[in-house]
Amino acid sequence: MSDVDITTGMGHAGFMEESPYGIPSGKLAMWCFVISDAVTFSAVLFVYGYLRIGSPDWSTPFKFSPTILNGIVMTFILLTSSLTMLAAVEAAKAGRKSAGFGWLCATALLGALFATLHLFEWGRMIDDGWRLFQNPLGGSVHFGAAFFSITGLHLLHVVGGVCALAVIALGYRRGGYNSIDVEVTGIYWHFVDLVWMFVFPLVYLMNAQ
Amino acid sequence: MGKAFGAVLIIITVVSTAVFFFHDFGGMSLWLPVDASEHGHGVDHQLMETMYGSGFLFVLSQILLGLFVWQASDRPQGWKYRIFPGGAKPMVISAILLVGIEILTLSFVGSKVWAGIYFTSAKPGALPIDVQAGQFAFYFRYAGVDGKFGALHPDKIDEGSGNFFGLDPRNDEAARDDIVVATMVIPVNREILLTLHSKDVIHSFYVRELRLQQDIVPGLMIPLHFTATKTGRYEIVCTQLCGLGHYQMKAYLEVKTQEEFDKWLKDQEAAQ
Amino acid sequence: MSEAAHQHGEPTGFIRKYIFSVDHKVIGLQYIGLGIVAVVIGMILSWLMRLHLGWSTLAIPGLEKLSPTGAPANVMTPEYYLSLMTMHGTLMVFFVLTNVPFAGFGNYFLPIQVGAPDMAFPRMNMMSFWVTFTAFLVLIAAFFVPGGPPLSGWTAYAPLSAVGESSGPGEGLGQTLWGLSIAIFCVAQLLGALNFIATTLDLRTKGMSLARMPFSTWAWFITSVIGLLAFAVLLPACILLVLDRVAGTSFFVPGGLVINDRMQPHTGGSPLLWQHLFWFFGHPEVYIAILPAIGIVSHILPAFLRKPLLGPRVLIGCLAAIGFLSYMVWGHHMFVSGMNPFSAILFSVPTLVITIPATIATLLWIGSVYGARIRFSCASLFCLGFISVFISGGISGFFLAQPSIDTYLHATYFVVAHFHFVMGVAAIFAMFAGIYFWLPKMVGRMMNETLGKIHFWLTFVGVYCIFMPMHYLGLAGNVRRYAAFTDDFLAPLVPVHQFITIAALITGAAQFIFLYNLVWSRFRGPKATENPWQATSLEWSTTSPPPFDNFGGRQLVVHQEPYLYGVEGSAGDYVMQTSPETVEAH
Amino acid sequence: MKIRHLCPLLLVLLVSSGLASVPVPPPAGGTVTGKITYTGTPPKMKPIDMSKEPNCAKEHAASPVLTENVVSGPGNTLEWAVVYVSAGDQGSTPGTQTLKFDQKGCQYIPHVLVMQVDQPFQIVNSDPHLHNIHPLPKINPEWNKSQPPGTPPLTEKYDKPEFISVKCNVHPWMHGWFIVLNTSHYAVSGSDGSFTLKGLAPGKYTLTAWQEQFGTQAQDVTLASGETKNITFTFKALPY
Repeated sequence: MSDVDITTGMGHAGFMEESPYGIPSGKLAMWCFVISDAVTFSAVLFVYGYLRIGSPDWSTPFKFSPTILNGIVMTFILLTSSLTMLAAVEAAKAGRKSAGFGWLCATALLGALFATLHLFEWGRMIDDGWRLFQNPLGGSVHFGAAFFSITGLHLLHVVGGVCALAVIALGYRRGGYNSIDVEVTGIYWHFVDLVWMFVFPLVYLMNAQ
Repeated sequence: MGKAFGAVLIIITVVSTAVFFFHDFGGMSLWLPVDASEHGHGVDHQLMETMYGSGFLFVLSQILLGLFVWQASDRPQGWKYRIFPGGAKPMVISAILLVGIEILTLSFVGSKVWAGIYFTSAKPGALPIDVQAGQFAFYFRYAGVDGKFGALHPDKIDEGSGNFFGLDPRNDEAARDDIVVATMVIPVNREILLTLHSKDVIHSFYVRELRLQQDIVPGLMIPLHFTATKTGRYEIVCTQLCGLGHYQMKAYLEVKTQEEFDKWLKDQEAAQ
Repeated sequence: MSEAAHQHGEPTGFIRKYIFSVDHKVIGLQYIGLGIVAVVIGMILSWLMRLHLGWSTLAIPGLEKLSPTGAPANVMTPEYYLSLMTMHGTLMVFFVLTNVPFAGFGNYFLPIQVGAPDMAFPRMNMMSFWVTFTAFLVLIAAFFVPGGPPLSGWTAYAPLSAVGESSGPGEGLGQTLWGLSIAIFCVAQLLGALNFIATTLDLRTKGMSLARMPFSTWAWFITSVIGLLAFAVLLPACILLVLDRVAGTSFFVPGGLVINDRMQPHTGGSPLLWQHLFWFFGHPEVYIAILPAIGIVSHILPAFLRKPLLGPRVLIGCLAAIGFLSYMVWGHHMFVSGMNPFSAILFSVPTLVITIPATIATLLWIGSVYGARIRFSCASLFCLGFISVFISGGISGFFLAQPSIDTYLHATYFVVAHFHFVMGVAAIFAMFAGIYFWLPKMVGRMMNETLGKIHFWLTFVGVYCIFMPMHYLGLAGNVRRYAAFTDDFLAPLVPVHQFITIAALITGAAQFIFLYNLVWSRFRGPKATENPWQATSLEWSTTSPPPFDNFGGRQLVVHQEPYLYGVEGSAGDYVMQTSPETVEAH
Repeated sequence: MKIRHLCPLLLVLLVSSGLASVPVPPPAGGTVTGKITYTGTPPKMKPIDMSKEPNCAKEHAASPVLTENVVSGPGNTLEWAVVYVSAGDQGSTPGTQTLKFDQKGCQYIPHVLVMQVDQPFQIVNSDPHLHNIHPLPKINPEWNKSQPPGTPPLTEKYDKPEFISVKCNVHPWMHGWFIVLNTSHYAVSGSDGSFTLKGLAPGKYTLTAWQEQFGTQAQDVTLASGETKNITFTFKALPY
């Protein structure tokens, strides 16, 4: 993202055509990435739906406690992190550097907490005998495959996002990144949050006992 | 250069089209084989309609291109270009009208042909034949005297001892008289209902003379029904890439008269 | 960290300048170079395949060295034939047809044509090339791993591609590498597409409104949007395929499979699922290959017709319509796949509808040729050739779009002829046109026209000799992907295959004239002026080759439509886009 | 019914090529002879439909080849059973002679090829069309090679003892066995079910008989010098 403000589509009206959306190219590219990534998630969720409909012996193993409860807590954490991200963007826009840095760190920490809880959840499932290719309940083996690949893909996005947030936060404090970079990271983070809003009901709630 | 281009293009067009009219080269026919099925004439008719429509477009556009390039070759220095009469509009309108009408007709008529093959189900009394595709052969199963197919047990498949379908005659009486053969023998003018399944990867059931092609997908039982109208010996080939022996995966289809077929079936039943 | 690309300063070291360069021009050339390597390999593979098809017991000297098990005593085994076919398809579709017209020329000329100093994200641009290069290496590695290259075709239909070695030779590590390679390739294409979109929308110089962008820029832009969505589906599909192979999942593998008398451990997956995912990408991919080609040809043609094309807005509309429709038609690859026969009609109609914008575009080109005084050069000949092969390839689409005819023609050489003409040969003609047209700009030297014209005639007549007979083979029911024709009804057709093989050898050999011409011209060709073709778009308003920041620090201002040919201007019969003069309508 | 009459002739032909692989024993040892038999009703030998491969169908048009998983002879005897010393082996010589495994008329000749560990064998394609040769070992490394007509023989060997089923995917009915043994004391039963193990030094042996459909049976035998013993292995056969 380091080349973002160089090629900013605004602010050089004197010698360049206006961007049709009036947003910096970094932001434009992030929106495009989000669209493409949304298609990727849709494809994986499509696979999940396709196999689930095709499997008469689909397992619905999740108990309210601990799995669903854990999921609700995770959802809450991720939603909160979206709020802190908003605050970070607001602060950065207003030029309140230390506040922006603080909110960014908070967001990253919440993201890391989410990932940790998620990994605990995975650990519990693996202890119960769930694998990509194995269903301890004897039902469709696709449950493990779909669960781990979808949540894994999402987890990968969260972990990537946490790393990006950390880099951006530090860079922002040092002055290497500006408010637009923070905003662009924010778009990504909200997207990760939004995807979870699909993953949680489809993968967790629909598979509750 | 332009004349050369125009000439070459027109020669290419003429030669390409000529093969359509003269496609028999002494033993080698570059055309569809005889149609031996009830629905085949619909397919052939649809194909000929498309051939005339698109052939016309092909010849017209290639010749026009060749002609225009030919014309464009020796124009004087300082030539002031001319715009095609009417500009882009006649192009757009003619494309939409010509192609639009063509595709409307084609999809209406074509859908009917397609529907005739695939939207209908076999009539009662159709002869059921079970088709097992595997790397790299087809096997066919007739229900035998009891008229019932034995259940399939993939774990029982043992090709070396001739159990291609995974039958369990020890425990399953219905399976004992099932007739398993490597050549599909059918009576002429009687509807056949195939149930296609594969034991390993995707294969395809293709008989040129029946104008039929259907992938055989493992995990699915795909029904396919047809009526053969001409006796003869045809080839069933696999058209879906299935591994090293793909090009040798085939079986013969023998369409016999009802009497010949009955006799053949009796012989097979006796041999069980 | 955040200085402008044009303020980066020109790098001096060899590595920063030519290898890990952030300069879009160098990256464009790298893509084209990679494409040339891939196309030479792909073409040699097709020679080997053609030789085998013509004379199936022929010993091809040296083949045993390439693969001792694939060609014992230099005679090709059927599995090696299929492996070569798979590698040919994969190399050509991904590393040639996607890389050269889109990523190669697009990288080089998109920023210049919109008047930008570089891509929006130069470093990401460099990364996307090197990721592509990694994908290429991973794919080529499949030639040398135990078990040999994959043999399941460029479509890699599961379960053949998913169950591993047990389904036969060519399904070992090579297939896994194939899946990884394509997944990596998807990442590179996604990065590239982001870059192209941002550059097109945000980096246009003053006066370069969207309406004034050249056809090629439009085509690259539309292609990026298609690619952004298409590769996003292939990426997870490939990853799931690799998981099926290495992690024991069963996404694409149903239960109860018995391969070589052994029960497979998989259960419950769906082979059709892979086909849906693959073709959801696969059909747009066809347009990813052909749209840039259409754009390039439409861009080059007016410069040699010396007149603007008919209906430029209509043409761009056609490109957009083709791109949009490409997402609704993937099922036409699956008419006989066992998919619900009702959906065949649903997929057939939009497929037929695509022929409308395609026909409009074709008629616009033909109509534009009318009344022109053509300057015949290699570039214009290849453009005219493109129109011809595009017609020939497109027409056969009428047949294959209809399920009732596809039930006969599916998986025959008719299909081979169709997609080679419309996607392969047409796009390659556009690439040749692009190289003859743009090489003077890219390296500052003109190409030899005489060699180029010999190359054109041999190629043009050659491709018709190769692919036209295939239509008739298909009508005779000649099944594709067969290593040899042993069936009773196929054996009599072998003489046609021998004819095609000879044509392919000659046509292939003619490409070495082109390669020689390319190398010779690079070093010995006459120096090119700034605007040798008297063309109008922005790339001709800078030196040949352009300086590091494209315009030597100048900020161009665009005053004109892109194709003002045949009008009186200060420079002759044309008016550059940068020219401030007032032009009267023709 | 014609088929039945032709069987013995065919079996003799098959055995004569099968026996070629029995090693020449050193003189003056003990000998075990015997028969492999069965009780019950064995599955029928079914004619193989080779219509898929016209070359082979034509070759066997007069007398169709029968399935070989259970080949029974007169007097309830079984052909193609392997008898070998499974315990107490002494005086084995390593197998050095290159064995031959032919693919002819879409059949494996011999049906059962017995070899010793590390003994080379050649796979020959005598047919005018492609075969792929695909042994299915579990311990030894697996390979699957195709052999277009006119290509040179493949030479292979196995380094661990195993009973390996062999198949050709192009002609799924083709089925054979590679029997890899640790001993040179083995025999394959002939068309009359008889076998002979020669050149056994005095001592106590466990002999195992293996038949592809019915599994294995073992018997202990004690041999004095120069002694000849006669034993019979009897398998239980089920009709399906």
